[in-house]
Amino acid sequence: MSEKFRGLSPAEFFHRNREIAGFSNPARALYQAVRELVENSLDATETHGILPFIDVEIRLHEERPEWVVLRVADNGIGIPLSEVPNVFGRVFYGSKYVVRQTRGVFGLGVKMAVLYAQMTTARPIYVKSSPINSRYVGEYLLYIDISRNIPHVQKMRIKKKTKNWHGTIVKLTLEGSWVQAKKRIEDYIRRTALISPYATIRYRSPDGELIFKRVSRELPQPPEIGKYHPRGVDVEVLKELIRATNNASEVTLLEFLVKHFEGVGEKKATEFLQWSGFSPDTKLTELKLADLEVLASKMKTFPGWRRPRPLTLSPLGADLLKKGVKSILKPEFVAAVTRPPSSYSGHAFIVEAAIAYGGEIPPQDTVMLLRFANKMPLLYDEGVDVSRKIIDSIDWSIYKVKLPAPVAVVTHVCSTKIPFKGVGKEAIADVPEVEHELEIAIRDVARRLRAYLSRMEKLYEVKRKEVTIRKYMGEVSSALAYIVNRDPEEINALIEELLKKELAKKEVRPDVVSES
Amino acid sequence: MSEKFRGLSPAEFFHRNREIAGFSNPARALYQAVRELVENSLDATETHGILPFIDVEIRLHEERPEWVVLRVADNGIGIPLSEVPNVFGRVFYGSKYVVRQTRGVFGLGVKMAVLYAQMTTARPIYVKSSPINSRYVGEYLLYIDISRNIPHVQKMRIKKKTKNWHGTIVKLTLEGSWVQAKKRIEDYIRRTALISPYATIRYRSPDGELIFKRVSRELPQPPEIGKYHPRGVDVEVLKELIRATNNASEVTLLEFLVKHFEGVGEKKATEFLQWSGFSPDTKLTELKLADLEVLASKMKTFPGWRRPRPLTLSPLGADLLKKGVKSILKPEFVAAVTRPPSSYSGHAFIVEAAIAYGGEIPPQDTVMLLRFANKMPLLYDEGVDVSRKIIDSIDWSIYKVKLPAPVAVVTHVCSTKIPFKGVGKEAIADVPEVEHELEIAIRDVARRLRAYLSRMEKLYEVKRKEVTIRKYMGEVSSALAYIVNRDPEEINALIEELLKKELAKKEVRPDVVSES
Amino acid sequence: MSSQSPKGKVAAPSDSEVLAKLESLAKKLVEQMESGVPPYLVIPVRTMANTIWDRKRKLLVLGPKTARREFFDIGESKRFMQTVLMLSLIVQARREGDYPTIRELYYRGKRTIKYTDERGNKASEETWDDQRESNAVIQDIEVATGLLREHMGVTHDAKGRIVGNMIIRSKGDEIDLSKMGSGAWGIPSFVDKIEILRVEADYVLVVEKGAVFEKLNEEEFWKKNNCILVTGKGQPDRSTRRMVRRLWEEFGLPVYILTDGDSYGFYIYSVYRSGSISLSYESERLATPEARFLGVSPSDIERYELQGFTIKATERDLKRAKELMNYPWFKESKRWMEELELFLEKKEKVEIEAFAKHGLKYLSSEYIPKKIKNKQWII
Amino acid sequence: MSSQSPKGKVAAPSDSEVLAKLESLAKKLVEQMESGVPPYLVIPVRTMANTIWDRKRKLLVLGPKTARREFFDIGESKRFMQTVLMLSLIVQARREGDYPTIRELYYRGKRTIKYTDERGNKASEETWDDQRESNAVIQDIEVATGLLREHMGVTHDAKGRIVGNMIIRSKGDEIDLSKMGSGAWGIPSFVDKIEILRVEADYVLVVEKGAVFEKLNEEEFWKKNNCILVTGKGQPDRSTRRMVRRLWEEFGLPVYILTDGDSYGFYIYSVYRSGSISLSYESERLATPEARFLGVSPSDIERYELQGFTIKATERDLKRAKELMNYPWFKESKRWMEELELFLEKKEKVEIEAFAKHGLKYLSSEYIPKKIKNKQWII
Repeated sequence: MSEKFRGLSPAEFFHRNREIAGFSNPARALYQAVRELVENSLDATETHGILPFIDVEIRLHEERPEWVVLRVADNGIGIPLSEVPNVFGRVFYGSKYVVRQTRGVFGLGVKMAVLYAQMTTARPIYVKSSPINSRYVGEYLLYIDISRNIPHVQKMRIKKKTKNWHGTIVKLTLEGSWVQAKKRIEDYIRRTALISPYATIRYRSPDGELIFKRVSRELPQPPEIGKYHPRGVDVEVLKELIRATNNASEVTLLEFLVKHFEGVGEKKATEFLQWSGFSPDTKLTELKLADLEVLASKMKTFPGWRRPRPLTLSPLGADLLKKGVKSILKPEFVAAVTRPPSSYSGHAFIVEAAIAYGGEIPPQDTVMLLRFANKMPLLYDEGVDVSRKIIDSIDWSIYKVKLPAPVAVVTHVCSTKIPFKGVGKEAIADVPEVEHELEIAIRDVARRLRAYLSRMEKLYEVKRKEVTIRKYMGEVSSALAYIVNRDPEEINALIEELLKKELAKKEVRPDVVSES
Repeated sequence: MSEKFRGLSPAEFFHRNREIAGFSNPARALYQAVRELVENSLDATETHGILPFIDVEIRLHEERPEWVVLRVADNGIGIPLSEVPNVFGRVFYGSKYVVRQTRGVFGLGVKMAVLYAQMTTARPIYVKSSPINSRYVGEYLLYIDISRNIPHVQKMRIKKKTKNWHGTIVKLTLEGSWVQAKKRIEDYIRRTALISPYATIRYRSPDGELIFKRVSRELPQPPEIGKYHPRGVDVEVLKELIRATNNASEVTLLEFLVKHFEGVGEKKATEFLQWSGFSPDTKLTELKLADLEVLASKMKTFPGWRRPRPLTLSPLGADLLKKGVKSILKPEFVAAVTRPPSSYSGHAFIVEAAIAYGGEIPPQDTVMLLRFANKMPLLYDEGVDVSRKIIDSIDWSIYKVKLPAPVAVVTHVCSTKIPFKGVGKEAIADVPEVEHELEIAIRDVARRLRAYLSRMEKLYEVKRKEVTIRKYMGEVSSALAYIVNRDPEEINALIEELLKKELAKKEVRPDVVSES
Repeated sequence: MSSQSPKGKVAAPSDSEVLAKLESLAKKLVEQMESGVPPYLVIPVRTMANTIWDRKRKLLVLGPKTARREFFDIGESKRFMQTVLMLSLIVQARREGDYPTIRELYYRGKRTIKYTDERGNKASEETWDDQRESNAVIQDIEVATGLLREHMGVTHDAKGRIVGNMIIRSKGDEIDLSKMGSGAWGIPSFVDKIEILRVEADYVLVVEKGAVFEKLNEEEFWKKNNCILVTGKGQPDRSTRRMVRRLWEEFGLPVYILTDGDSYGFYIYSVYRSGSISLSYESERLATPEARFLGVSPSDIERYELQGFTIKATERDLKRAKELMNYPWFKESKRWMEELELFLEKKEKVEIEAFAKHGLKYLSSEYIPKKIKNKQWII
Repeated sequence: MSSQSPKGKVAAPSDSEVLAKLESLAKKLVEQMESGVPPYLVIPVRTMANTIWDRKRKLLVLGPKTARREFFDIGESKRFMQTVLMLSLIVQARREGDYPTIRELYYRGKRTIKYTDERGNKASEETWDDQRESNAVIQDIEVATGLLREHMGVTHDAKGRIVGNMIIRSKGDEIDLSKMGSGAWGIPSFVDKIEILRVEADYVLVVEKGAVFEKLNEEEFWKKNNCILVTGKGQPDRSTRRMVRRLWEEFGLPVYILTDGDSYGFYIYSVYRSGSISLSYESERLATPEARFLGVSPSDIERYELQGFTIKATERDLKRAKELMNYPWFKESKRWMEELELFLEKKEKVEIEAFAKHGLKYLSSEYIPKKIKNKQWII
């Protein structure tokens, strides 16, 4: 009748419950592993001002057809050699637990790939890293010791650098269903290329090789590491910040606020403390738990905070976005916009949108939509995404788009916290502030499309008049000629003469046609 | 340009990503907290042969209207006083990490409730536990130290027992949206009462009090702790089992298999080792990693294993299920069935189903469905659940059910691993083995409903014949009388006489009418 | 346009008059062009907005608004071409003595025009895509010339039947409509070309339903009640309406309409009486503004104890009844508004055949003669 | 049942014969009861399964299967009551000389029966809920007595028109169908009561479409081509079919059917020729098994260069054409199978009016006479 109690390591937990992180079956697991590695590579390059070169290779294992070998190489900053084992071999370990826009945030993804690989094929992960500021290159073969959640290094070799290469190469052998996953993976790579037009991505698979060459050498401003916005905290965050404060018994509440929170200067902090009834001179150690609860609750509701600043964000920028769209969708026209920063519940966000028309875009019954969040493509659950909702609510005919039409809308939401709809992280919820910004952005680019389509229309108007009249002239002449008993040629000549006079009245003015 | 690396405690991780465990907003969080506590209480009672008495109380906080105080008390076996802090204050700690059917399996739920409470209200959790075999009662006020994932006991009091009470009381103060959550919570409690008819559940809320008295004093056989089935392992499980083996250098592979796996005797183990090409005498320490990978892969595919035994499972049983359905749905007829054990990919499962008809069930256009998994009600995503799929594919008219009809189907799947469709854990996937068993069970109870409806029909048949003939007799008499020029009364008398003779031929045999 | 026709005489303009009118339209266009003006047609506007309720004559007539259809206005040029094309087809039929249907005119004028579009692509277009387009220009020509399509020799599927004490002359045959046996005379397309030589009857009874007409004819109702019996078989065609109109206009016979007691029946009455709201230009020749509605009216359900013999009105019935309440001729009639309101309130319709409840002769020997005798019709 | 009728004579049984047949049904029931047998009717089964293709006569006829309808079988008792009720209504109409429509019979017999159900609740039921039920028992009485509903004096909405060199006698009137002016004689419900006195014509031309009939009549096609011109206006009613049948059967005239070139048109031909598959018992009196299909046939599209003047066939058209291919009279005809297969292959339909492409006179002066002359009809 007695129960046996024991603790579980995080690695054990996720080993048992891998579907939580998307590793639910061999097809999904392969797709997820590709994503995790590619996104780590992008974070290791562009975030640090490096033009990314990413090499993705998928091949089937020679002996075991149900196994897949996945290799991703980048030219990023590399990983400090001392950190390599933990970064790949310890769940909940990483560099991304800060207020900054990055793709991954859980510190979980790549470890899940390692876990999945070792539980299905018992093969260690191979890592080679050449940190940018180091003179050494390291190679590792390592496992996760699941029961203890620590890395287990099977082999390691540290050499002096001989080439100037820096970056990281990761190689995994896992059970994966290539046939079922390939459509999704290619889609993912293609859309990643669109949103990272400064990256060169080489993708080799059993189906052949695709190369997406960078179309720009400009990089967006990398995100900075920021502070918490005062509206986004809870008691536990306050406790953590206070605990991390040295000599807390000497630091006042005022100083604490100014130091740790985004957009809070002395004036703003004083104003807040007055409003909330705290004394500015209270020392941190004097605050009881109940006080902290009240403080957090007041911070959440104070109406006077400044909006969060977007330094922590790294939007693509309208020019780059246009380049990305052009290179992947190959449209006849493209327009893009980056909205000014905005915020919801203390989280900064920026919305970008692009519209593309014609060219190689196939005409479709609805407006095609490509969604991105923090530069990650969102491939699933489009039907419940706020962008789809907005697009479906727009009467496109006011923008001169008559469906079916060859038109695509691209939306990109950057935020330190993307408001996803569920744990699937594939659809953005309709948070009013985000919805508002998205609608403005989409309507903005839609208006530019309308201007383009109008100019194109005008160009053809006079021409069309002539074509229309000539089209019907023959029928009119012969009908009239029959009734009045005349030669049709005669009637035709009469109309011809009148038409020439009519057309002379109008003049054709070609105009600047494309924004692109 | 350098990155700061660090580790995160499991508590920190889930604090940041609470939506993964269902604590995504104040309404959902309150519902989820109720579930976690009630399910822990049920596991602490019935699993150990105790008739559950569960007292659930929800009230609004006197001062802070957005806060809710949740209290759940049970008469379970209690928690060993030394384990109380870890059980409530440490993520990934618990007694359920074994092969056995229980409601919770993550060791996560109650800690998430504690985490959510302390981050929204900064109030500690109150726990009072009186372990069944102890002479002491303990009371605790405790927090989770999030950054270290350890319990922080604020107050503690251990007393000698004065009453004979054993069990656990938990009280939490959390931010919660009562108005939005109440419909779901009541639904959850009601369905829990249906599937646990041996439990008395008292539920007090701002809307009043509901008491579901137990309708049976019978408890289903509690589940035993089992071994792994050989088909359900991977390399990591093998490694763990070998690591836990004392003097592994002396234990042979044969002995290992016989000792650790369900349904594997010497004969079966020898057969398998021969089939897979391993020597029975190999010592565990001689096995290399690559050997383990091959071993796991062979174990997964060996066709000769016995089915998993259901000792680890605890179905309700047809009688109890009928009692539960009767007490909650109050139908005119009910039938239930418990299927023999079955398995999929090495996991044992048992399917139960009940059907209820008439009484207080309102007629509906589709068959009403109540789903349960391991005695937990499934409230959401019915549309994609395998039970719904089966019910919708059945032509109910063959069971004499003409929709709209007052009919409800209850399905219950017990397993050491329920094949849920997603991390939401609300819909069961259409695994062929499970679908097959469910369909057999549903059709079985549907046939019993048909038999009941047929008997009811027969009872009325003779009576209906008389009514039918008499109904049309007047029209027939007067029409014939008009045509042949006779008195209608005369014709009527002729028919009347014939009818009496006809009815005398049949005799009315009332029959046993209800199964219930 | 309309004037009291000489009693019974042929009422159609001659073929040469018709041709002259049609040709003059085309001549005007050529004259415009020769004097340097881009060609245009002037066509009375056929929209609801240009429809006027002539209270005195109890008729909807076309208002004074006209529209210029210019060939050089690219929004109009296709329709211009279609109008001229149709004009030539009709002129040709008249010149050659043909009697086409509107469907034939559609096919006769249908062809593919090949051209090069403004982007230089080869393209093609039909002179018209469907019959709606060719029909619309026929109507344009009707209003532009003041001629009905029948005058232009266009035939249609004529459904009407007539029987009774009257003698007519058509194509030289003298026909006695009281000598049709069990059958009846099928009214042809071109009623205006018929001479009505003699009519000896007290009134005209128009029944909506063909089967009821057959029954009354078989019973020789018209002989026993000295009337002319007509059916348009549901929604009446133009020639049935024209025949009824001529009997009323030229011979002063009262006209009674007998339909089912539902919105569809009321609408059929409305068509005999005033025509379609959207084709008001026809009504000056086709409508019988004094036509009397004999029944079945909603109030008859109670009066004749037909409860239980009714049918539930559908949403569409009710919608249509509401529309009828906006028609000027109903709006001006207190009795009609009462009946329509009753219909909307009770939401029940009743068929002519429901009188069979009271016996198979009830309709012909009770309901119809008594309603007429007691002046229980409504207008 | 069917026998060569004497040429042109009245073909209907007399009212007293009809009454005797109907009354004997009821008498039999009373006799059963008096000898202690629960009452039952014996009724030939009208299902497809009891339908036989008579290859020699090219007719679908009812097979020998009959069913007992017992009053005391609760699955049948309502239908038994309805049959007896309908029988009494028809007997009454004959006794009183009424000519009801089937709709009137429905209303005449409709009433509410009040009763107490087996659970002791008050309940009520209609003698019939809709006309489908009352129509079905009329058909039962037709097959049980071997009488057509027209013989029992049941009228219907007769749509057909006829014109040409023939003289008939109906209700004592002698009617010359070549003296109808622009109009035509409207065929009544009871064709068997008509005496056909004289027919002077080479053939009968049946056109599907009313508007085409009007046009041909206006052009005096029948006079120029010495034929009888008939239209059933789409799907023909029973009396039009009976009239065509009599002209063929009693006067030996070849019958040509002219319809649109689509499944609906082919089906109309099929109705003239053999009747509806589900009403095979009628065909012995209504069908004209040697009727010839004149067109428009799918192969005419190419032959007469009508490409571009066709309409895309719908899924329903194609489905229907496939069904037609299973009809025995089509199945036995190589030419028909070719045409139907061509239709399914090209998926295009064509209307009679499309010949207007070649001029408005093309149909009457080229297509019809030449097709007949060159024996290009199919059967």
